[in-house]
This record gives sequence, C-alpha cells and structure tokens, in this order.
Amino acid sequence: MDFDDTPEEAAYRAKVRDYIAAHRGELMSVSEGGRRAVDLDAAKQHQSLMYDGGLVGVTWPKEYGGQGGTQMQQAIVNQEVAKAGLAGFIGVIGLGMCGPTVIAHGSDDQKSRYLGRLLRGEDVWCQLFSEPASGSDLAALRTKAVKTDSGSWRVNGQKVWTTLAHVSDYGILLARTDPDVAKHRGLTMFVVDMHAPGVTVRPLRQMSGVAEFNEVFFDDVEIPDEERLGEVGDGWRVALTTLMSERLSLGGGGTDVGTGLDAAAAHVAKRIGELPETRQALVRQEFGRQYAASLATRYTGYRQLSAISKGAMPGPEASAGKLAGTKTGRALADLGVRLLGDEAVYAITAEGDGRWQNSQAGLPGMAIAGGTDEILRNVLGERVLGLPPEPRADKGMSFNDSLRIGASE
Amino acid sequence: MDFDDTPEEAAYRAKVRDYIAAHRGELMSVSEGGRRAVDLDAAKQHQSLMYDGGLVGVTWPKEYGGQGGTQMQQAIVNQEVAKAGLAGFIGVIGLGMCGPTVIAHGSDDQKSRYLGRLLRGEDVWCQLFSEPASGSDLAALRTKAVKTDSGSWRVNGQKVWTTLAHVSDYGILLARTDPDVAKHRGLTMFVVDMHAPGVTVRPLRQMSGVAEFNEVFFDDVEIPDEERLGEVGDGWRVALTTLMSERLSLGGGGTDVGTGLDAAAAHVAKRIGELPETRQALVRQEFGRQYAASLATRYTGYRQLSAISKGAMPGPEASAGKLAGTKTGRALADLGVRLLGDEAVYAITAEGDGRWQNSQAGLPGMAIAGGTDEILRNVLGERVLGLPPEPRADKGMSFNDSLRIGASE
Amino acid sequence: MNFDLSDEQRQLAAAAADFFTSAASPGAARASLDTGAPIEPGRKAMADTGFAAITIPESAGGGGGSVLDLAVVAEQAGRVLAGPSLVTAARAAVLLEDDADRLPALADGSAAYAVIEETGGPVLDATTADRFLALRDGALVAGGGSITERAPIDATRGLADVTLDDAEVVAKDGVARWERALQVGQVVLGAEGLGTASKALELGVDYAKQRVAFGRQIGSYQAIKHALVDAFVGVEQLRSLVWWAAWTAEESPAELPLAAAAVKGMAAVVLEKAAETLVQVHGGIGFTWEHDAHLYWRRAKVDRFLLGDDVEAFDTVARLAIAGAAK
Amino acid sequence: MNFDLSDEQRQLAAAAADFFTSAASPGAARASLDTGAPIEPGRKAMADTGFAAITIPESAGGGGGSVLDLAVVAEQAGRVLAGPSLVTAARAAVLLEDDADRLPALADGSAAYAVIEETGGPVLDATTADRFLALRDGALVAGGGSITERAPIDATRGLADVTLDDAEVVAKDGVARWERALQVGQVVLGAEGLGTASKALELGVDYAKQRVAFGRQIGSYQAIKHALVDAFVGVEQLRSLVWWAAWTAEESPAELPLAAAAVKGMAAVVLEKAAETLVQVHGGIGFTWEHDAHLYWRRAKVDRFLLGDDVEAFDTVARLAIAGAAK
Repeated sequence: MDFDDTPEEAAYRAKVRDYIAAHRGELMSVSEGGRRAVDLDAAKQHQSLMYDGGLVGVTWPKEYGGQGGTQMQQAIVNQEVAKAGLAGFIGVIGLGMCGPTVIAHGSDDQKSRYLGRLLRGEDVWCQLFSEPASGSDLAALRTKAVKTDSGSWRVNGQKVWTTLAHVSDYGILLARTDPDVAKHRGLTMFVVDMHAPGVTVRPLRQMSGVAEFNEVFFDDVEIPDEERLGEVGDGWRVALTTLMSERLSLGGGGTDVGTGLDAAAAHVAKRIGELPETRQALVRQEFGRQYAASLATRYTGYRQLSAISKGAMPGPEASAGKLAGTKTGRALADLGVRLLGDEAVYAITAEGDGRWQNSQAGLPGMAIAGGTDEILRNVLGERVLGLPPEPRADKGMSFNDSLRIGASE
Repeated sequence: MDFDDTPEEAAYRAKVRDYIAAHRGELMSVSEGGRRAVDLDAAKQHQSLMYDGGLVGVTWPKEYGGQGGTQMQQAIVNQEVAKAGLAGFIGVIGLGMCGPTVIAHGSDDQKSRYLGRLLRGEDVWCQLFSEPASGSDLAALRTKAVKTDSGSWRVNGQKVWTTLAHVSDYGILLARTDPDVAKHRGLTMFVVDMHAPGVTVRPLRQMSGVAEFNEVFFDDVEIPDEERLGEVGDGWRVALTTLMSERLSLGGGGTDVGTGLDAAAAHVAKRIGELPETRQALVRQEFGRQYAASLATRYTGYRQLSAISKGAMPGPEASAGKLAGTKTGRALADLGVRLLGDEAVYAITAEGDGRWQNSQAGLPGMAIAGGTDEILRNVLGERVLGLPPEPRADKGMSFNDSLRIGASE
Repeated sequence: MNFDLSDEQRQLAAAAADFFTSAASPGAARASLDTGAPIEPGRKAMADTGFAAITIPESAGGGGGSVLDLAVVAEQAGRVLAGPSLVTAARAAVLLEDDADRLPALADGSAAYAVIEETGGPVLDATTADRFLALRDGALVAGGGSITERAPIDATRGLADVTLDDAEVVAKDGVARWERALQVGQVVLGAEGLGTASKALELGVDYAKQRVAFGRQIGSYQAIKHALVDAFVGVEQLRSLVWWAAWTAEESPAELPLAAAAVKGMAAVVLEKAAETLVQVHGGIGFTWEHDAHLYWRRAKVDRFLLGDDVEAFDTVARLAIAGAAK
Repeated sequence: MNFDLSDEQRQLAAAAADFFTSAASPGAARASLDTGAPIEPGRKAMADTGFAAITIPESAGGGGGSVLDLAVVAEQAGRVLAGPSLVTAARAAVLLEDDADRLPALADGSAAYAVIEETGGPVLDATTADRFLALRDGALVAGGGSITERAPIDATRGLADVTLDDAEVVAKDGVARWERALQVGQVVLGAEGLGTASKALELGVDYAKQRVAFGRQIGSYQAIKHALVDAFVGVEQLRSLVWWAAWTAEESPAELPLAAAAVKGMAAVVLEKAAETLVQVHGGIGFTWEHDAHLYWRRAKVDRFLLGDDVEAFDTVARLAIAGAAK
C-alpha cells in the first residue's frame, strides 16, 4: 500500500505539470472560469491550448483525436489542473458525455464533423435529457419527435437543468418517438443544433439566486434524420452510454463536496477562539465528527482511484461517496454558518465573505442533482447489496397509458 | 385551556382515590406486580378487589358487568393507579383486548360464561395473533384450523410474542380456515382453552435476558365450534375490533417511554457534576434536546386526552406519540448509560443499579413491538397525511399462492 | 383537563388566516428578497387589524388578550411568511407594559418599535422600525437608532444592524421584565415557526400526492412518506409545546422560562427539518428561485438564530431541568 | 497510488477467516454471556496461530508484520465476535517492544497480558490475563493484579476491574510509547469493529432478502433498503479509514494520532448503527436471546466506550485538525 505514483504515473505527471507551467500565463485560472459571465472566447482558447498539450480527451481513442490514455492519467490531469488552480473546460459536458456517446453511436459523418471541434473547444455541447415531469424517472420524458413527410424530425417539448445550454452549439437530445410502447422503448437520441430556429434557452435561477442551469424549449424544431444518434427506438440504450460516461468522467477520487475540508478547518481555527469554552466543546464535537467523515470519504475515493489505476471500471459504489460527501458537506456548511455568529443571518458577512451562506444554499441541490439521495440509495441497495427492487406500477404499460397514473388526483 | 379536572371529573377522581386509600393495604403495589414471577393468586385478588370498587371495566357496558363509564374516567383511574403505585392488572390483555372482542362478536353463551370471570380476575386471558412468519403482516399467519367430521376444529401451528400465555386460562386465537382465498378472507377467530391438550407454552427470552413473552404451540388442539368468535372467514374483521380496542386501552395520555423523564433528570443532576465543564456542556445539549422532546410528547398526550374527554375516539395520530416517545426514550437511555462513565460497560453498576443498561437493552424492542417504527410511519403517512399506499404484490392472490413469493430465493 | 384551544381562539385563528392569506404570501417574501419590495402585510396593516396589539390591555388601546391568543394568530402569520414579526410586537408590549405614554402609541401603530438584543447583533424588524428598545446597565431604555441594512437571507425578518441614539430610560430596573419579554418573544417565535413548518409540510404532502415517478405517486415511496411523517410528528410535537408555553405565560409563570426555551429550541429544529424536507421532496423544482420552497427554507435558516439559537435554548432547558431535579 | 491491500494481506485475511470462523462464533459469545463459558478462541489458540504476535519482531518470536497486517486479521476476528481482543496484543507489543525478556513471553503466549487504562476503570481482556501493564507517574510498569469480575454486557471483551499488585518498572519514561500503544490499539479496535459491523450488515441484508411481508421481500421496502445502504456506506467509509490509519502507524507516524482518533470515533458510530439496523431489520426475531443479532448489538454498545469513547475521540480529531490548520 502506498499513496505514491508508480514510475509511469510519475513521468506522466511531470509531463503534465511541465506543460501547465510552461503555458501558465496563457491559461485561464479557476477564478476567471468561475465568474458568472464567462468570457466564452477565452474559455475556448484555454481548452484549445490544453488540447495542444494532450490534456484534453486523455482517454479518448487516438483515431478521434484523443490520447488513448488511461483513467488514471485522466485522474492525474484532473489533480494537476486543480493544483494549478486552472479553470475547468467549457467543453466539460461534451468531453464527459456527448462526445463518448457520438463515438459509440454516431455515424462516420457525425464523428468527423463533431469530435475534433469538440475536443479543441471550437464547439460547446450540452446534454438535453431531464424534463420538468421526468427527473429521477428519466425515461418518462415527454419531449416529442415526430417524423415528417420529408423524412426529418419535428421536435416539441421542454428540457430543464441543462448546464451550458446558453453557450452551446450542439446538444444531444433524448426525445419520445413512439408513445404507444413501454416508456423505455419509445425513445430516440438526436444531435440538435442549438442555433436552429425554434430553440429557446432560458436561464433557470436556483434558490441560491445563481443561474447555473437552463430551461430549453423546442417549438417545431427540425432535425434532419442524419442527426439521429443510433436507431429509432434505441434511445434508452444510447442514453445509458452517456450516463455511464458521466460516471467515468466524475470518476470518484475523494474530492471534497462543498467548501472543502481545509477551508472548513481554517474557518474553525479562525473563529473558535471567539466562543466560550463550553461552546467550543460543542463545535469541536461536531467538527471532529465531520472531519473524520470527510477523511473517510477522501480515502474511499483513493480506494476507487487505485482500483481504476488497475483497470477497473467505476461501479455504482461511487454513489456511496456522493451520499457520504453530500452529508458531510452539508454539515460542514452548517457549522461554517453557525461559526459566523451574529453574521449568520445575513447573506454576506461584514468582511464580505458569503462562502458559508452560499454553500448552505447550494448544498441542498447536491442531494438532488445527479441522482437524488433516495435514488442513489435505491441503486446501492439493489445493485451493490443485491436487495430486491421496488415493484413497478408501470411495468409493461405503454407510455401513453402510464400518463394516466395519478391523473385522477 | 386548563389542566384541571371538570367538577364531574374531580368528583370521580375523589371517589377513585378514596377507594384506593381505603384498601391500600390489601392491594398489590407496582413493585410486587413487577417481579418476574408474579404471585398469580395475589394478582387475581388485587384485580377482584379493584373490581369491587368499580375500578375494573370502567368503560365496559353495565350489562356485562362493567361501569358504563367514559374514556376519561378510565384515564383518571389509570392516573390514580399510577400515582398510588399500584400494580397493573393481570387481566390487562383480557380487559383491553379479548373482552371487548367477546362483547362485540361472542355468542350470548360466551358472554355469560367469560366476561364476569374475566373482569373479576378469575380467568386470565391472552391474545394469540402474531406468528414467526407474520409480524407486521399479521394477515399472513399460518396457524391452521381444520373442521373435523364432528363439527369441531383442529388447530395446528405456532404463535409468538404472547404476553401472559404462561398464566392464561383462555386466549383469543386467529387461525386460517381457508388457504385458497385471499389472505384476509380465510381467517377465523376462536376462543381457545389454554389448558386444552396439545397447547404448549414456552417462555421466550429477549435480548435483555428477560422473558416477558411466550411462544405457544398448537398440536392437534380441538376447539368446539361453539367457541368460534364471529363467522367463519370473518376473523380479520373480528381482529380489527381487537386491535381497535388495544388502541383505546393504550389511549395515549403522554406517559413516558422507558425509564421516565423525572428519573432521567434526577440521574443527570446526580452525575453531571462528576464531569469536566466542557463535557457537561455536551451532556446538557443532548439532555436539553431530549427533555424538550419529552415534554412535547407529554403535552401531545394531554391534547389527545382532552379530545377523548370530549368524546373523540383515539385515532391513528396516537402512533405519532409512540414514534416520538420511543425515540426520546432511547436517547435518554443512551444518555443514562453514558453518564455511568466507567460503569457503562457492565450490566449492573457497583451500586447495584442496572436501570439504564436494562432500558438500553429493552428499548430497541419498543421500536418493534406493537407496530414497528416503519409500519407506524406507513400508517401515519397513509391514514393521517393521506399519502398513497405502497403497491401490494400479493393483491388479489390466494394465501397459498402468496406463499410462493420469495420462495425462489 | 382541557388542553385545547377555546372556540374564541379558533375563531380568532380563522380571522387571522383570512387576513394573512390575503395580505401576505411567499410571493411577497420573494419580491422583498429580489427587489427590496416592502415586507407584507407591513406595520400599518398589522396595527390596523389589531393583531399586533392583542396582548396590550384594552385600557391602552390593545386587545386585552393572552399570549396564547397571540400565538394562535402568529401561527397564521408564519404560514404565509408574513412580516414584521409578532415577536417584536409581543416583546415591546411586555417591555412597555406600564408606560402610559408609549404603550398606546405601540398599540395604535403610531410608533414602530424594534428590540435590540442584550448581546447586540442583528435586530429583528429593524428595517421597518423608527424606535428601539434596549437594556443598558440593567435599565430599560428607548430611543431612535441608526440602521445599517445588510444583504438578507430572509428579507421578511427585516434584520439590520442598529446603533442606538438618544436613549431615554423607560424603567430603571428592567432586567426581570426584559427576561420575560424575551421568553414571551421566544414563544411567539415558536408559534410563527409552527405555522411555517406546518405549511411547509402541507406543501410537501400535496406535491407528493401529485408527482409521479416510475409509475407511482412519489408519496407512496417510503423514503418520501417517512420523511414527511417525521416532519408531521415534529409539527404536532411543536404545536403541543407552543400551546403549553403560551399558556404558562399567564397561568403558570414559574414554568415560562423552561417552556419558552423548549419552544425556542424545538421550533428551530422542527422548522428546519420541515423546510429541508419540503425542498428534498420537490426534487429539482424545489430548488428553483420561482418555487416557494426556498422561501420557507430561508425563514427556517434565519429563525433558528433569532432570540438566541437552538444550542443556547437547549442548554437553558437542561440547566433548568437539572436545577429542578436537584431540589 | 496503490491504496489497496497486497496479495499477501489478502491471503492473510483468508487464513484468518478460516481460523476464526472455526474457532469462534456468536454462539460462543452467547454461551460466555449465559453460562460464563470461556471466551473463544481464547488466549492459547490466538498465540498458537501466531495471529496475536503479528506485530512482534521475528527476533522475539513474532510475525514481524505491520499494524496493517494485524488490522486485516482483526477484521476477521471481529466478524465472529472472537476474544480476547487483538487490541490487547497490539498494545502490549508496542509497550514491551524493547523488553528482551517479556516480549518473547508475550509472543509465545506464556504470559497473558492486559493493559490498565491511564484513568483506571474496566480493563479489556482482564478476565483471561495474569499480567498487567500500566502507566504510573510516567513510568511503564508491569505486574500481577487482583481482578473483580462484574456482570458483563458483552462477555467476549473479558472486562473486569483490576487492582495492580507488585509492579516492576519496564521503562522509566513510558509516556510516548504509551500514547503510541493506545493509538495502535484504537486502530486495531476499529479494525475489529469494521469486521463486526460488516458481518452485521451482511446478516441484515440476507434476512431482508428472505423475509416476506405484504407479499414482498422486506428488502424491497425503502425503509429497510435505505437503512441497510446507510450501514453499508458507513462500513465502506470505516474500511478506508482503518486501512489508512493502520498504514500511518509505520509509514506516516506524524498522522497516526489524528488517524487513530478518527478511526476510534468512526468505528463506534458505524458499528452501533450497523448493529441497531441489524436488530431493527429482523423485527421481533432480532430481539430474542436465541438470535445472534443482540450479540453484535452488545459488542457495539461496549466497544464504543473502550480506549476512550467516541466523544473524546472526535474532540481529539478536532483539536488536532484545528492545530494543523492554525499553523
């Protein structure tokens, strides 16, 4: 057991580090990338420069412009990018989800038109799956694609929680092409031009006040049949590729949820002295519990990384890390807010610090986005512990029939 | 709003108190009644004497030997019995559950033979419902009653968690008389003579080491058809009478679960000074939370009592009190154990006190007996909040068919 | 025993519900947060209806009612996130109880008071106040103040930093009254919290009956159902405690300090749980600005720190219970 | 990075599993509790297999292994509630590490040690010990002792009150070694707890797959499923912490104090949760003397207080983390 790189990993890490150091001045920092209104051109240039260094599409096959590297190399790149304080990629959704889906299911024509531009950051992509009426139950989505006489598809409906839609050039769109079969069977995947007539993007403000997501409306949007991804009716299987790629791109690794453990420790260290002795004991008790839990999450992530470095695929176990991380992240945010004392009822402290309040307002979303806590517990219970699934009331029902459930309310 | 008796209640209470005071020397105290091996004759005499004072069967109709009184009068009797430190009745199950079932569903012959002796404590009764394979799902019970050529019933099977079975003369027995119809429809209720050949009672030791319950085995036990309670196949409806009576006999009222709030406060007051200041703060924080929660449970019980005194029937809301009471009872037991310091790892302290350890070992059972926490939450969710029920996998299935579920495991 | 509201109190609750549902709403709370729109229903309407003056004697122009009467109204105010808080009204009524000049002005709304905490810090309803009450060296004082507004988490609470100017002495020995005012305030805060939690629970239950996932209404899933039940149990527990504590204010004052602390702590915990459950049950939609869920959540996150926090309240409960047991 | 057990460690775990499942069991734990039967596998078998001497250098007759090696074995011991504890073996091995006479006797099992806590109180494995180690005025001492047996909650822990007789000084300045021995002991205690919790979880999962209620296996209900998942998440979190903490003992000693405290606290919490879930999932049957569930529950209720309690451990974690951050 050790926490060191193998010689190969160390050599790769050195190469990555050197490239970043050599181009540090031209690359975008995390604070620039974190601004609400990102400079789109700068973000694209940042990704392009990283691509030139072989730091984008690390695990993608070489034939599509990738590096043909390992998951561990990708993890090393992620670590070095974080260490250097570099911004993430504007192509994050494209690289992690859309691209791999095009590689697995796209036509040769689609691959050649899209993948290179996607890697170099020339096009930004988004993923159009979730809908207002289908969150956890993704396959219940209602956006319709109807085949026209000319052979193209006409799309109507609404998507929601779409990251980056407001700056995207393309999206992968899951739509219902047959409502008369069971809900999983009537879906088809498309590549949609986000600049096409009838596509409207509206930023979606969250409870924290920030708009990280968008709603996307489709009004008679025309998609050529050549932009279909996979067969008609095969959309659910195609979507599973996307979701599996998402899990790979997240990949575990024990990163902190929320404001981060070190920031929390620094905050406690700074503030605890202001409290009476007895109150300090209460703070230490809570902080000690969360600190231990955070370490446990971190080292559980390292176990996953080690497994990945031996060639394992990240499995549903990774959900355990999200569950545990969300829980401690929330508890640390709460502790952080409480330590503000009188300032805890304002959104920003007198010193201008709103990190803990923002974290408090943002973390309930962590227990919802990317699989609610409840869904993750089902997944772990059924796929890891082997417990029997819930009975499905809509089993064997056509999508149209299933719409009647609950309609009597 | 007030916490005082009405003039009528006060007069009744005075009468009860006077009778208890006048006979205090002849009545059994709670410590005598609480011994593991109860003196059965003394317990029966205690009940008989209380009956003579009109303090047994308070709400039972006069025609069956009861007092024709109100639920509030019953609550007053309960309070005065507790205040005087008197033992409960050996006939507790008979009075609370079996008797009301005989009143509602018994023949005239059964009523005249059983009810008077039951009230006076001459016969002890038990309730034979739960089985090893049917706990929460009571209607799934397997004990069989088969009609013989002579018209009587032959019973085979096993019951479990039977309070007082080892000293009982009679029991009400729920058995399956038709396995080919849906599980709720094939049940029939009987009065069984606990001294009949083929009835075997075995004490059931709990994790605390104490045996409060019994297992009861039926091997070809013969029951005359005259001892049927209600119609053949109507046992589920009869059982619901019993369970409703149980709820009435528990009746809420805000009594503490576990060792009791005052005992907990006294224990904390005695021990807390031994701890360092910072540790005292942690104890106070936990104790304060549980103390407030216990008061809330107590006053929620008073709200229910007030409703009962106005003629309301205790509804499923009473389950909220059990849920909350069990939770704080457990937390207070845990606090009690922790305050023992070094002694907390032994079953009895050097001073000979094992209350907190016993409470710790007994309270997990509170979250299971009389409806698990999970079942109570379902009941509250569905019957009070009006949330939709779980889908039932065995809906419309015959009992025999439903036995196959899970059998493939 | 009759531990229940009277018919008059039920009528009062109904009247309060009518008023508050028409005069305030989560939508108004959102607008306050978003654009700085005035808090609804606002001081004037609260004074005009007489709800803010329930506990002021009739001789001074008030309602001559009990703390329990006020609690019943406060619950209705809490359901729609109304402001300013009846907590402020209740505290000021105690603090000015023998002040023949100031009390009528409080009752008719011509003076808009807020109360500065003994330990300083944010002042509840400061943004709508023009007079402030404070404890200075054991004396109760009143005066004007300078307000520093700050970015709110929940705008309906009208919190701001306040510096007291030109204070006059209202009562030389004000400590006992100050304590009682704080305790009555904690009870009324608990009553508002009861209303907020209770409404949050109802919204969660309603959604769980409508929303379908995997072919079933989500309220049929135990994860959702049991979370809502736990919130329900908390709300009912809190209701009992609020009624009892409000009752002690006039009928059993020796119990008020413990009862008020118990309500303060329990309300913080129950409301926070109910609001978090509301957000979680709604999934993604509950996490949007346009949905009301976060407004209940904001109220919960702020209220827990008002008039002392839950940790302090439970410490007080324990200290008093231990002192009682040691006797 | 290779944060995983080695092949040798996996083989060691398999060998330990073979031994412990044949030499100990919850049934033996029940018999100890019920009739005072000897704790299984007992000192002799633990010494004969060499498992108790893993961390003693080969030169003194031990296995020359690491704390992580011992942790891997301790997990298997914990699964079947074996006794005496490897915690005692691990602590004694550190305390006697440079004692040329006593260490070989510890290794071959000819001396049966237990460790008296600095603050006094119940001594782990005292009922099977004939020699005791203690810290007296900063010196490490060894000697015989008088044992007072007491009614156990979990008989396998061999707890008793001990008065030290005839103590000889082993090391004059024993404080640093004492601390390290305690920390190593906490790690091994956590490893045993990991095994116990992990087995409790498996028993709960197995039952949830078999037991049918209302026409469905109870493991299909979210209330049961999610409780088991939470126990599973806890077990996996604890496993990572145990491995890391054990690794620090030799590879990163500066991190050991924090890591050991984190394991101690986390093991207490995770094991208690897993054992309570085991009882609750089983319903009535889990609450009977004959079922194994309560034996896991008893271990959990006792272990949380050994080598300091969870509250003390988390306080230590916080103090060390705050000190680290303040640098």
